[in-house]
Amino acid sequence: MLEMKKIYHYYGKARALEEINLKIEEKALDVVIGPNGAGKSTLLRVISGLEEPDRGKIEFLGERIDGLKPHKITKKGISHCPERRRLFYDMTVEDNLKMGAYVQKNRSIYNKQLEFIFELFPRLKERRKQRAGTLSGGEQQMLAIARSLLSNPKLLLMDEPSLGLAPKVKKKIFEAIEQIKNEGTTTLLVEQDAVLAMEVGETIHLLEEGKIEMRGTSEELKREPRIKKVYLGI
Amino acid sequence: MLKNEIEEKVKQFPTYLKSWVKTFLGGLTLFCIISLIALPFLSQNQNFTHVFLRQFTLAMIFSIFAASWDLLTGISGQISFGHAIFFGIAGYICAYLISYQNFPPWIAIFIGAIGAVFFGLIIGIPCLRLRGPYLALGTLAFSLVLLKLFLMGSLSDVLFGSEGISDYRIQISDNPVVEYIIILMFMIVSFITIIQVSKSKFGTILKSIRDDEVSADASGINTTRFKVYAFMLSALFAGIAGACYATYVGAVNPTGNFGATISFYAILMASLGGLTTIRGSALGAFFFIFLEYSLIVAGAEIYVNLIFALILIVVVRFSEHGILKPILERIKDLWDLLLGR
Amino acid sequence: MIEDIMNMLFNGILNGAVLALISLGYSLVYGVGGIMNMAHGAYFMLTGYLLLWGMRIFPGMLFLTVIFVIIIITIIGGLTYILLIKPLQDTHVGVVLITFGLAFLIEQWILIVSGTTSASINDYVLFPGTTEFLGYSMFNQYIFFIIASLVIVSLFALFISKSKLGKSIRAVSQDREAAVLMGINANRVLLYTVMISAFLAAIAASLYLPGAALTGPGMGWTYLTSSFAVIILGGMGSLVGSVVGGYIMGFVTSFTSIFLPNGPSWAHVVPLIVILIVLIIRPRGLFGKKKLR
Amino acid sequence: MEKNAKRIIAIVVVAAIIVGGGLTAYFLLLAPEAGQYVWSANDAPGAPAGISSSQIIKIGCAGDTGEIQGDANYEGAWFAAKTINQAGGVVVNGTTYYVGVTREDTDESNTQLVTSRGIAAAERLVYNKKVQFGVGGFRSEALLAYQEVFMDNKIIFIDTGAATDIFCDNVANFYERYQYFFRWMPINSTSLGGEILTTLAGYVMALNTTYPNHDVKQVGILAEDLTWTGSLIAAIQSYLSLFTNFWVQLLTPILYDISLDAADMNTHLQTLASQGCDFLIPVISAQGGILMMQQYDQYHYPFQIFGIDVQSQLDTFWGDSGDACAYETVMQTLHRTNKTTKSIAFWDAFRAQFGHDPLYIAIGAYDAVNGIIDAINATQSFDALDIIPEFESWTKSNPNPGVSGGGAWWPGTHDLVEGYPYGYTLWCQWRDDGTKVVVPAPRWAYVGALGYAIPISDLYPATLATGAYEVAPWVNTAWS
Repeated sequence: MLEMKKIYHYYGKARALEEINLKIEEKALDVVIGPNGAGKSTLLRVISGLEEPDRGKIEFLGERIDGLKPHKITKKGISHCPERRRLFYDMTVEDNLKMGAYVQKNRSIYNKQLEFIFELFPRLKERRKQRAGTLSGGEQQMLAIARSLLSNPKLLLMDEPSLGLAPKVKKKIFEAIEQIKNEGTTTLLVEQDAVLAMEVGETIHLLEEGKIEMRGTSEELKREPRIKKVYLGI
Repeated sequence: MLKNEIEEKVKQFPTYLKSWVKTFLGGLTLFCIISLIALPFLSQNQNFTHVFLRQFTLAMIFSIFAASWDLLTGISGQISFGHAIFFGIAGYICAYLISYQNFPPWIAIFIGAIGAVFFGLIIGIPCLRLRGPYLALGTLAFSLVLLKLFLMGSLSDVLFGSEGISDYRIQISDNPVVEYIIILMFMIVSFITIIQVSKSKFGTILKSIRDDEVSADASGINTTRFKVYAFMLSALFAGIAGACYATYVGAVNPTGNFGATISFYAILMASLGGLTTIRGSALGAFFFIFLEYSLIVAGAEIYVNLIFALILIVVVRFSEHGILKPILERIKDLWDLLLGR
Repeated sequence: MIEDIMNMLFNGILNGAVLALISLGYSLVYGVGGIMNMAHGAYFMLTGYLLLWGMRIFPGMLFLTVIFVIIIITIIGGLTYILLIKPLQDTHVGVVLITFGLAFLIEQWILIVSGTTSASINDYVLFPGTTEFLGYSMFNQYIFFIIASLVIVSLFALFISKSKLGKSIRAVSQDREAAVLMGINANRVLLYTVMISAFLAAIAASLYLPGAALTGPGMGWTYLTSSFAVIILGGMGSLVGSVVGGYIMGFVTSFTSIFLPNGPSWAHVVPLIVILIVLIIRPRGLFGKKKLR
Repeated sequence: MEKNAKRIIAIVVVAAIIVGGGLTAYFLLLAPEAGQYVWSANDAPGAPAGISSSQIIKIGCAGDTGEIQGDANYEGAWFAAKTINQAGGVVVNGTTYYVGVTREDTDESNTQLVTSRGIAAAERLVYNKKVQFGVGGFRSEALLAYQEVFMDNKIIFIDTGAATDIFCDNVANFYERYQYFFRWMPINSTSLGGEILTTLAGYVMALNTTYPNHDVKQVGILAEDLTWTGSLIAAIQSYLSLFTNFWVQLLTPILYDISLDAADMNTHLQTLASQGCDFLIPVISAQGGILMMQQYDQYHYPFQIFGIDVQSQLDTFWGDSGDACAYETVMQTLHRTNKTTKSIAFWDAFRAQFGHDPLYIAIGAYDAVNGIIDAINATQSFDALDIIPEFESWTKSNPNPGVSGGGAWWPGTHDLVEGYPYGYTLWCQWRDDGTKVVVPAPRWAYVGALGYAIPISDLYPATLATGAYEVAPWVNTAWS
């Protein structure tokens, strides 16, 4: 579905991504793990067009998308749920959801999607009229995910959905992610919490210092001693 | 320890100078300085010495002023829209001392600049709470308050009113060549100081504050104190320029010395030349003054500002770094070609 | 005394109404794009001159002229964004300089065409005559302007909170990157906001200036600095703030003018001093929510 | 090979540029006499073609090109030169000379004044164009700076537009340096204040008999808060204090910030109206006047306007203000009336030449150039030190009246002598048909010894008036 070929990206002179090759199959749930500052977020930003790669090619459904403006990429069906939620805090929950469906002109798909989301996060339905800024951290994260689902994306990019949440809430979020995946949305998840990530992920990519160092199914990676030591703390 | 360091530096200075002159930029700068020094002795023609040369003097005064703005905004990142505060206050102090207290111009200029530093301190401290556009508007508001207070007829006993101070004694010398040389010395000293400051450790700290204040703060730099220093240092040079301008004109008045136009002159000249380059300020000032001069000579005086506005738009639109860098690059290309490199 | 109070209230509202309309657009553009459009005052001034010229060329068609002029100014606003602001968006100083250049250009062009002499567009007063209230007489055009300003501000509030474009404007102003990720074309939204702000300035000018007079091409700067002051007071980017700030400024000016000794000459200094105090005590202004950038 | 060719071409081109630039610089700037302005018949309107530079009396106009004040100054000087040249020029020591005028842009009408531009303009006039006389000036602070260039070079400069007292104080205090300065226009601020009040007192006296049911008494002042208005208001106040509680009463003067807008003007006029103002004295040179008249016209305030409004002196003000200036009475140097025997002829000729009325600065410049030529004629010399004594001999007993009636200086200050028949202004009132008439100027003054006010001689003879003073209909209603 999505294919990155030899992507390089620099911030000024500092290299953020180096020779990234990545392929995501339809209906898969891929996870990228890695330490802080490894370039995980940059990877997602490059895909969604917030950063233009300095070299390389990105194809989505057989079409080149690198160099396109981010709002065009969103229209093509890639939805990016950004790090630290980035909600429209002064708007109501409902308006936030409406913004999420900005590119979705079809009313019935919107309603169907809304229904699914309220099923997924019943809490949001109760707080529809509330300002997004007044929600709790977990609710905000739910809203962020819901918002990016409303455009009915073919590919969902999620950046650290568990950041700053209590373990209980984290778990809930990850359950939701699994459910989304089961509904058939292809997902690329970036996560620092390797333990949780490996539970849900099918294919795991390890990103270190801008390079993909290792990749495999979660079972394969769990057997790697380095992963065990550094990321799983066993 | 410090003494040794200085001694070391002094000892190294000739070698440093030699190698600096050999670099392209050094050679060019030296060439410009020598040409500027030689210029007034080229002709006795009154039209040259009393009209043309005076435009050079004016351009040099504005160079210092624009460079001081560049030091505050380009190097330290504290955007100021009210730089005329320092320019005007130094001019007023200077004119007042000469006209009412019979001070010699030299000392008056010096005290005027010190007065500007003092103003830099009292304006710098409250403005430190402000950042970016807020600081810009805050300084603008400050300069407008000063302008209006000085304009006020009801305060004219204290602040001299809309007509300001005028006196034929407010001048460095009645010989334009002498005046030129003195202002040139001021300019050279100011530019060397500003450029050295921006290259020094102090300058690096200022730049780090500009680029990321939070992390500068985190790495143990007292950002507040350095920002005040930047304000004061910039005010010093703006003050020198303002006091020189007062002597150049021979009078001070609110609109002419505190007006928003004056603040914008600094911004325009420095950004035309190229932000953060310091040297660019001089280029911008000369470019501006001589563009105006040649348009007036060509008889297009009512179009001066219109044409200038167009040039400003074109330069800002198409050249991010002003005109200094592209011009230097072209000259360097040409130089390399001439040397056959 | 009652007349003085009426005088203060009426002129405070009048002043506030015009400041609110101008600053609203100015603040909107700042909030959405972080752009300080120095040409904003020039739009206001240009509207006046276009009206004057339009009226001289087509004396019979005042209403059409007004609409036509407002459209032209809106288009000029759009062109400002496309040609000048958009390519420089990333540099704060660059945008300030280039829009300053534009304002300067417009001012100089008008200066060459018509000189500094003041002119009046008195002939286009929709509602001549005065109305008396509590012994205080008010010019009908000003009453109309105040009402129109209130209506426009409310319509604008409705537009920004209910319409899809309004919502996307709010989204971009709150978090540009997130808005882009929703598929909103931020540049187009910005284009619209600059056009809306020019439109508001043009409306303010075409309703207020017939009762005022064109006091020379430099008048744009006065309104620009006033709206600077207003948005500092109200909080940069806050729409409520710019309306409330506009009225506060209006009242402070008229209060100073009437009740303080030497008031008239301090009338435009006191608001500036208020601004400085606000800046120092509460830099983000009365309604500013955003952290300082 | 190709690289070398390029290099050679570059060397040649650079050498050519350096040599060319050097030569251009030499011939334009550096060579003796280079870049000097060459005076020709083009600068001397009405002079025969082909006259040489040495035959031209060189007069420099300092003013703001493109603005009414600067253009008026040039128009006046140019028109004077044309008249003199067409009459055959002036013969000095057997040689015929013609009058040449040139101008430089001082940018002084610009609200955002840049003082150095005025200086540069004066320097170009003095060093590049080598003028022998300077004429002009409008904004006091600009002129204060650039007059020094003329004084430095001992060139006579005649002020035609700046009213502040400081210029003539300089002449009195530092005569050696400032003896080259003369003021032909306008009357200084202090004297203007006296003229305003005494005439106003005359009208108040007359109107109180016309309107027995209304006590015409309250006088308000609306002025720009600037230095020149300061001394004027001080003068008005010093006179008014004599009349206080007698039959003229002063309201608190309103001194406004020059950056005012409509709401501010509305505030001020409403304040005056609520205080029961009967006569308003505006002291305005800038855009405040148009705002004032526009609101006066809309609100029909129950007071008469009687004072200084510079923009209202021009005939174009009727159209500019949208016909709103009816019944405003303003001080004006000249109108189409027999102020001197030359006045009407000048007025008509000027209007025929330029299509609009002359501004006071134009009249000043016209008279100044004529005065310079008269002095040259009388002394048969171009030397400033010969001409100054001739100028100084033009006193009250020996005036040299131009079209405006001036031509006499106070000894010691070089200021225009004030009062009939020397320097005095006319009072002109706008009618509601867009015409402007000269109204009579009866004057009254309070005599302390008598304890009451008596009529004193009129500001000018009633024969100069071309119409009667009118009270606006709405004021008439209010007062009846």
